[in-house]
Amino acid sequence: MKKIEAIIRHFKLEDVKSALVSAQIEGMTVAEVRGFGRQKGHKETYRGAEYVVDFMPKVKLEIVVSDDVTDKAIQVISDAARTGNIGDGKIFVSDVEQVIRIRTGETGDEAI
Amino acid sequence: MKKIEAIIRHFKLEDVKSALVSAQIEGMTVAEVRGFGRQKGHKETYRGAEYVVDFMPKVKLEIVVSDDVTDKAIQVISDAARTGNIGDGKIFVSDVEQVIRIRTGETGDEAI
Amino acid sequence: MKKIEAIIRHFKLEDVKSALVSAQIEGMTVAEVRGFGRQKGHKETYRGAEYVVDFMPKVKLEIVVSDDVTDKAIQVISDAARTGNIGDGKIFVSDVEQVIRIRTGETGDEAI
Amino acid sequence: MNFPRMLPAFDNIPLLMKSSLLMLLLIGCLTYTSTTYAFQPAPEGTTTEPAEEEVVVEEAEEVVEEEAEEPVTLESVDEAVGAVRTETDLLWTCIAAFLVFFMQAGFALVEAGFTRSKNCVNIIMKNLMDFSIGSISFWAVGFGLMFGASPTGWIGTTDFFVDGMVDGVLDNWEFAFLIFQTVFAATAATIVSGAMAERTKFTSYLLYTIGITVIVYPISGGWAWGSLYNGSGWLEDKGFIDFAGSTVVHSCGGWAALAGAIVIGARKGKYAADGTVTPIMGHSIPLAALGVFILWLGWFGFNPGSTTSLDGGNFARVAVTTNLSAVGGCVSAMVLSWIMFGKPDVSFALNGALAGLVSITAPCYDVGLISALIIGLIGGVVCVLSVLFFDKLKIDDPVGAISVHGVCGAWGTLSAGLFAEEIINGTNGLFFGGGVSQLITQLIGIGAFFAWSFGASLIIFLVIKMTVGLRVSEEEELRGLDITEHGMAAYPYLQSLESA
Amino acid sequence: MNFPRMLPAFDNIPLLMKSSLLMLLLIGCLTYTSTTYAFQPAPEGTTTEPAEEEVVVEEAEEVVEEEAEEPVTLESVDEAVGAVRTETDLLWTCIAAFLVFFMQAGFALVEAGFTRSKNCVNIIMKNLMDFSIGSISFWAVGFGLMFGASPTGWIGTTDFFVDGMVDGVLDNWEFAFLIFQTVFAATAATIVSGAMAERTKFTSYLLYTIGITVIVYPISGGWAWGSLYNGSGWLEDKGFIDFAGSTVVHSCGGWAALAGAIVIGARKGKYAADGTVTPIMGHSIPLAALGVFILWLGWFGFNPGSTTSLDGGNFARVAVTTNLSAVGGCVSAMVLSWIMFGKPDVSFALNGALAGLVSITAPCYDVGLISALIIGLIGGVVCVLSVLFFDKLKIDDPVGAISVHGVCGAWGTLSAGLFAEEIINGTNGLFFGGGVSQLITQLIGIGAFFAWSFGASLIIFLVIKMTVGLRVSEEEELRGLDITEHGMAAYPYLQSLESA
Amino acid sequence: MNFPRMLPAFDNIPLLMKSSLLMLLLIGCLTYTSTTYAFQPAPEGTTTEPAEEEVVVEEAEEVVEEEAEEPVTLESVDEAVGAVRTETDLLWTCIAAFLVFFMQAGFALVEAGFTRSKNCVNIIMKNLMDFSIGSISFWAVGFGLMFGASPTGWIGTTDFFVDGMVDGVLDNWEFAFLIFQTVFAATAATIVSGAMAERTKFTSYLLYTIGITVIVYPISGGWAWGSLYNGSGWLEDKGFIDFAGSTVVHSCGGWAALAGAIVIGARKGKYAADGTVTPIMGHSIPLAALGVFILWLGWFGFNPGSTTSLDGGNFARVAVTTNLSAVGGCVSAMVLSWIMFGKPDVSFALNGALAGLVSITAPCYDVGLISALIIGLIGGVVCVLSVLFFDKLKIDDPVGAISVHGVCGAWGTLSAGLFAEEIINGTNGLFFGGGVSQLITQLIGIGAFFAWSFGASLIIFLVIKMTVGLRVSEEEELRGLDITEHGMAAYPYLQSLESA
Ligand SMILES: Nc1ncnc2c1ncn2[C@@H]1O[C@H](COP(=O)(O)OP(=O)(O)O)[C@@H](O)[C@H]1O
Ligand SMILES: Nc1ncnc2c1ncn2[C@@H]1O[C@H](COP(=O)(O)OP(=O)(O)O)[C@@H](O)[C@H]1O
Ligand SMILES: Nc1ncnc2c1ncn2[C@@H]1O[C@H](COP(=O)(O)OP(=O)(O)O)[C@@H](O)[C@H]1O
Repeated sequence: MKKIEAIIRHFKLEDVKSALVSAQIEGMTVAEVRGFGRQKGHKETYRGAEYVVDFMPKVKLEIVVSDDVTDKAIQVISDAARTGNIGDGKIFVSDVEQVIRIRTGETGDEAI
Repeated sequence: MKKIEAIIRHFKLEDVKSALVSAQIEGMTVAEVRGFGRQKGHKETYRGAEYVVDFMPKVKLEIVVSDDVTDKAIQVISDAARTGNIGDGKIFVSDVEQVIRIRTGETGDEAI
Repeated sequence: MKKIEAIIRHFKLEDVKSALVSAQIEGMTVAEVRGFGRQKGHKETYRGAEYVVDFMPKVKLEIVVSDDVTDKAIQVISDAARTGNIGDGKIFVSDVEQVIRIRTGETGDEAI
Repeated sequence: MNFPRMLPAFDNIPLLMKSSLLMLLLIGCLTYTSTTYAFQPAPEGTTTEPAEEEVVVEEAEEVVEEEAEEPVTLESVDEAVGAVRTETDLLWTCIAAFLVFFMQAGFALVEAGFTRSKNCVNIIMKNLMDFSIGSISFWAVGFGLMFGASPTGWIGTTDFFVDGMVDGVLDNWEFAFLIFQTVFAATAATIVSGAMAERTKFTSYLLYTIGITVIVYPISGGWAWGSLYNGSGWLEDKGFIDFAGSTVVHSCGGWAALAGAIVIGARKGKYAADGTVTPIMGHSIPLAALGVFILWLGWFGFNPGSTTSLDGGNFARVAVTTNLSAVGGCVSAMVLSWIMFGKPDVSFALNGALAGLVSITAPCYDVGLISALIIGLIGGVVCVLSVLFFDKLKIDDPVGAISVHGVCGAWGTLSAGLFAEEIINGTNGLFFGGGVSQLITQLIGIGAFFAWSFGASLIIFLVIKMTVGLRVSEEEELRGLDITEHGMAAYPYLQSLESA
Repeated sequence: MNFPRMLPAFDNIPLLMKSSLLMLLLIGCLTYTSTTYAFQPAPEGTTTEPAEEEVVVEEAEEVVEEEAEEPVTLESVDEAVGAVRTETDLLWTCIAAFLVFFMQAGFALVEAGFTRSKNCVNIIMKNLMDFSIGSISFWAVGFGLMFGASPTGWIGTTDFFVDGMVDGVLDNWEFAFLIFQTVFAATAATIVSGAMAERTKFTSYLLYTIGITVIVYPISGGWAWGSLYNGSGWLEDKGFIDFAGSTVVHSCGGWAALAGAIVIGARKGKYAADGTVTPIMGHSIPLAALGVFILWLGWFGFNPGSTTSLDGGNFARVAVTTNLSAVGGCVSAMVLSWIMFGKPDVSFALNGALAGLVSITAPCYDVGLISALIIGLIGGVVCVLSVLFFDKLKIDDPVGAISVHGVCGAWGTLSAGLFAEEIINGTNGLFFGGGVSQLITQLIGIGAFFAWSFGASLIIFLVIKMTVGLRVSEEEELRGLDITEHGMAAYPYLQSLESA
Repeated sequence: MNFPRMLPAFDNIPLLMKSSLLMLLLIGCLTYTSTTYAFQPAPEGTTTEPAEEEVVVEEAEEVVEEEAEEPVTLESVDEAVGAVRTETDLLWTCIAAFLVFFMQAGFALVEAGFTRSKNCVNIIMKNLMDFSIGSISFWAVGFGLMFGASPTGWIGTTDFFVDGMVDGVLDNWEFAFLIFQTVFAATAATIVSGAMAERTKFTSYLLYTIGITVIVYPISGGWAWGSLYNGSGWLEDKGFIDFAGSTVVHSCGGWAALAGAIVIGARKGKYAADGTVTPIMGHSIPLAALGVFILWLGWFGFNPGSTTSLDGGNFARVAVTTNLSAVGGCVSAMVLSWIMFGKPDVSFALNGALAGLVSITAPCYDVGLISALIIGLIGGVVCVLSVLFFDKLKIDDPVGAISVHGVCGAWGTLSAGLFAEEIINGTNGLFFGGGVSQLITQLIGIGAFFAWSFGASLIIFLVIKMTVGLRVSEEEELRGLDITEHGMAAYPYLQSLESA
């Protein structure tokens, strides 16, 4: 099983969620994060002093999927989250050794 | 070493924490997240328009443990977090290559 | 590629960020978390009843880097985040199989 | 428009709720259509004359011009002075009423700030609705029970649905008195919501609101204040001192809150089996603090305004005693929490200010400034100890309403029997050589109000509990009343790490 | 000091904005230097005499002493009574104005609470600035158009830049009237900001603010209220009843808001192509609720204060009718939302209270208490249905301003023609045997105001749209106006999961 | 009850704090027991007569009836008019005092909103406590120093612990004057807390509060306003104009704030070694904005209320000048920030409104409307430039208190010497042909207050610094004062990403 972590823009969350659901991927966990990257923050002034808003608000999706749907999921997320402008975000894929559904105790692919 | 990520219900946090501490697992990091899964959100109306609260508030625990206590930790969390109703959450286990304690520079199992 | 997760103190975030940028590591994602560990929380009273603030506010940095800069990154973070007191935090390193830049579709080291 | 969910949704509302609300609307409509002058031309002779007498021309300049035409006589000038006096009396009464109205916002904020965000919409709805429903039901029924003619001194029997007509002529005094008494009644009602916060069914709370504004508050209120209008009261005949309502309003609400808190039980997680208290913190101290400042401002209408006339300027004295007691309570509660727990506690400092205000509400007109300060200092101490005491008894009062309003209300009423000075308002308390007679009267009043308000409320709450139910389900309590009762979060975009 | 960014930054501000602001400053300066007495010694004879007549000695005690020296005559006493009456009239007018001023805080909170946090700074800036710019422009121009001598009854032509001098002598009545009318004008202006929230360019909003306080509000206002000062109005000559401004103020602002909401279009994401409405929730119900309580308090200045004199104490009656209608609206909107959607909706309960308040604003002086309650109950229902109606039309009004102020303002004005009672203020409405004549007058007034306010605003908004542009870019709307227009977040340290 | 931690905890509180608080309580108790009438029956003859004279019957109607019985004479009517006048004077004074009291909530919100959430409880506690302790200490000592008989014109020597008795009879004027002056003193005290926010020890702040309300404010206050009561002042004898306290209250507080900010030093992280300023943003703009609206409302008590009598209705004029200056400051600060930094800055707009209000506080009674607008416009500009100036000097003032109250207070006081008009209140400023004499007097006053308030405060702060210490430890500053000083977070359930 794989864990897909996707850092995306706030306002793309609904689109990505719908796209995933359409692709029968119906479990995910979302957190609010702040991202620092090529999308340089903008300069603002507060009471005459400049400051840089360099941590941009982003949304992080975590989705654990079975190995065979990993590529589809990546594709779906990429497509739905893309605007083409700097700051669209990243997808990280890593290995997951075990998954347990707390309610039933099921493990592995069944638990996803 | 293993990283255990557990998505649980808010009000189970205290129980899970106590259970872990009783099992001598005394390090963990907690974040607030929103989860999407089988536990379908409920429909509400706001000013006459319906909306679905489909992202349910959840708590995510991250616990890094040495390989030998992994199973015990999973068991403890499962037991403490279970209510038996849809939405109890998931546990994900993955491999961690290295752990460093910033304060002392210790690494590996010692740093946990 | 490796994922470096660093749990650090709030007020060290700016220092760590600057140190990473100086070391040419310019991508990272930050989340607010609460940590439980050796740094025992302090007891407070509210309306005469005692309570323990045992989850301390911390910041979690996630940085995905190519294998060759991993050690440098760990070093930089450790140095910048250290105060020497209990509660300085931890660094976890794990493997990342794939990275995708959503905007361009680039993958692997290029996408970081 | 097409509302497919309308009828099934209606079925979901508990029956009692529906019927009581419909009844309320019905009463209004029936009374309305039964008034003789509806849909008929007004009888000519009677309406025009009083209208001329009453309707004062809108611009003062015109008045001056017109007056210039008629010859100025001693009688005309005397009448003019009387008119100005009456009108300024009404003005002060109304302004004071507006300030007291604003206390509703203060209560809403204090209660919302001192509870968790998952119940914040519910708190606001309860405060909004107890004022709204209370305003209607007090006007329709409560006012008459409290201030109507009362042959026995125990209950009023006239003046329901007051309309401001006295002998067929508009009497603005009645309007001023009505609005002033309405906001007082609503204050008593709203006290209860804080003590029962985070676990009470919304419909049940609305039912209780009708109970307190129709039955509990007006009946006992008449005992002490009935003679302010057409009524009379057995307690005021004894010389009971409660100038602005430490007992009549605050203790009344506080003891009702006590009954409610007992019947409904503590919030899940507050008390462990071994007696340890797990504090459940409020979600926003700034909101709570703003609420206290607003209440404090409102109290400058509550106490000084209870002169309900210019009254030789005595409102100024009352303003000073009120403020000194408030600051006294604030300081002493803060210092006591510092001594007892090692740090100055903001929630006790805020409660302490309110404790000082409640304490001085009864004696504000009868005591000197040093006495006022002492009454407040003691009030603050009483409040802190009382909060700890009720926690020992495992009576869960999220905002301290029972201690602040009930207990400090009793202390304040008692203090009038201790600190009153003849030189100020004709009566000496124990400390000024007046002996214990006034003190005994005060104790009788305190006891009578406790017995009535606690007892009657207990019965009402038990009846509600046994019929529609008083408390939400455990799951609803865990998820919070905002989503479960109102389908809406207070801060829809924020997450909160509240250990239920 | 060294401000290197000064000049280039200045270039970024749209040209029209710059010129209009400069013009405003210019007008002030020109008028100032053109006043004859600037930089010159005051002509001796004229200034000292009136000063003595007008400047009353500061302390009352001194007055008493001085009076004691002169012999007391019937005339002197009569004069003294007249003076007290005038001064207390002014006092009440001013206090009412202060309460109405505070409504600005209420509007800011309601609008901020009912919208997303990423636009919260912008909402606050708009409310701050419409009051500030409106105060200046209404004083400079609007007041004269509304209350200046108006030979035709359609537009005033004198009294610009009022300075409180009448025949070269200070007349405090003019000051009291000015401050009272200024806060009323600002109320009308600020209504618009809610309906256009979360997508309007800041500069364009400022331009419109000048438009409504200089043109839209004062001109139609003069039709109904001109004769309160030097003017006269064709509508008041017909006997149009709008005591405190359901139509003159609220509908005027509401119809302008309607024009604005239509011209600017809905927020991104509110309406799907298939007509489904995606609710965009506000970010803080407690702020919105506090705003409603503050507005409610302010309304006790708005309606009772519209007597602008002690007026036989009629303000007390108006306070009671105002409150009964407010609670009626609050209850009926809550109950209706419960019946229709299955749960009591807090946003509708809050809107309902305001609906009740707007509804009673016109008839508050002319109707009885039961009528007031019914007017409010209906107002609450009208408000809820109207919100649903405008959502069907895809006219996006984030806070319900069009329904609350526009539609309920019209309902309230109409209700005066139904419920007015001769016994109260000399006129009978349809339900009290007065026939349809008053009703027709009311309908004419409602229609005239709709035509003017909606029409004139539509033109102004279209002109702004075609010149400087009315709406921010899509990206700015997504990121929020706070950062893009003001470079500052409302809560800089918090993250929020707002689906744009 | 069992409080095991009580005694050790008590030991943790710094010694000075404990002793000073105990002393305060002691003073109260001693004075109380030493009053001759305590625990003794009141001497019969003396008490009853004045009581009858003073205690006015509670209901106006009864008064009318009783009067009807006695024959109406010219003298009786004259007396009745005088009574109404006095009572309405007192009423206005008290209502104004209530509005000024509410400014405490405004200050608390502005300061809380403009600072980080980790110090929010502390800010609230400071505001609560400076009002509470200040009310007690000003009444006990400060009032006498300010308004007691002052043979030299430099310091009052009588009227400590005022009790409202004049010649053994209650005099309500004294009460009204006391409450009004108390809230003024508290305003001066509370200004300091904003400038020293986020780094001051709580106990040290309390000590300073006693210092300013007992020493700093009353002594200089007496110079300008002593003759309002029993005192006299050298500065008012020179004809110094400061109608409502630009200098007496605001500059006094502002210069004390300057001394405090200098002695305590900047917050960690605000100024880099190279002079760059790292802005430390406030945590909630809505709270700050609400605070400004509340302050603005309070100012309608502060300025117009400083007539402390009906005064021919001049309060209406003052209300208009006050408002025009406020909107002027708001607009000019907003426009200037727009020009200088490219975007309209909300924090400067809010500061600008306050700057306009502070500026007009001195000249509000003496200038015309156009002048008032100009004074405000300049005040807004002065405020922005002053904030930048103090940042250059690395004097860290989180909320801009020094600029708003200190600097704009001085500007406002100066402006009275420029814009005063004889036609309005008998004096001409420089721009109206009055020459420089008034201007020089104003400069003397500004200088004297700066020297005294800055100097005396500097000494007090240095003494506190050298004894109990003024600043919290670096770790406490990082963690925030809420947890370290009060054991409680303002929003216990939320996390915040505040870079310390
Ligand atoms: N190396 C990295 N490790 C972790 N997160 C990263 C990394 N690089 C980028 N991110 C995240 O991805 C977001 C977008 O990256 P950015 O470089 O701004 O634009 P783009 O995705 O278009 O390259 C960042 O805001 C950050 O949250
Ligand atoms: N595939 C997944 N990847 C990541 N998180 C998941 C996944 N499936 C479920 N979750 C998380 O677990 C929570 C509970 O899952 P849900 O399907 O609602 O109930 P249950 O745990 O009883 O099966 C979800 O709210 C979500 O946060
Ligand atoms: N085993 C663990 N798994 C996950 N997070 C941990 C673990 N141990 C510690 N942490 C995180 O690291 C933080 C610091 O750890 P702590 O034991 O308090 O101090 P130190 O880092 O000095 O050993 C904790 O607050 C927690 O967030």
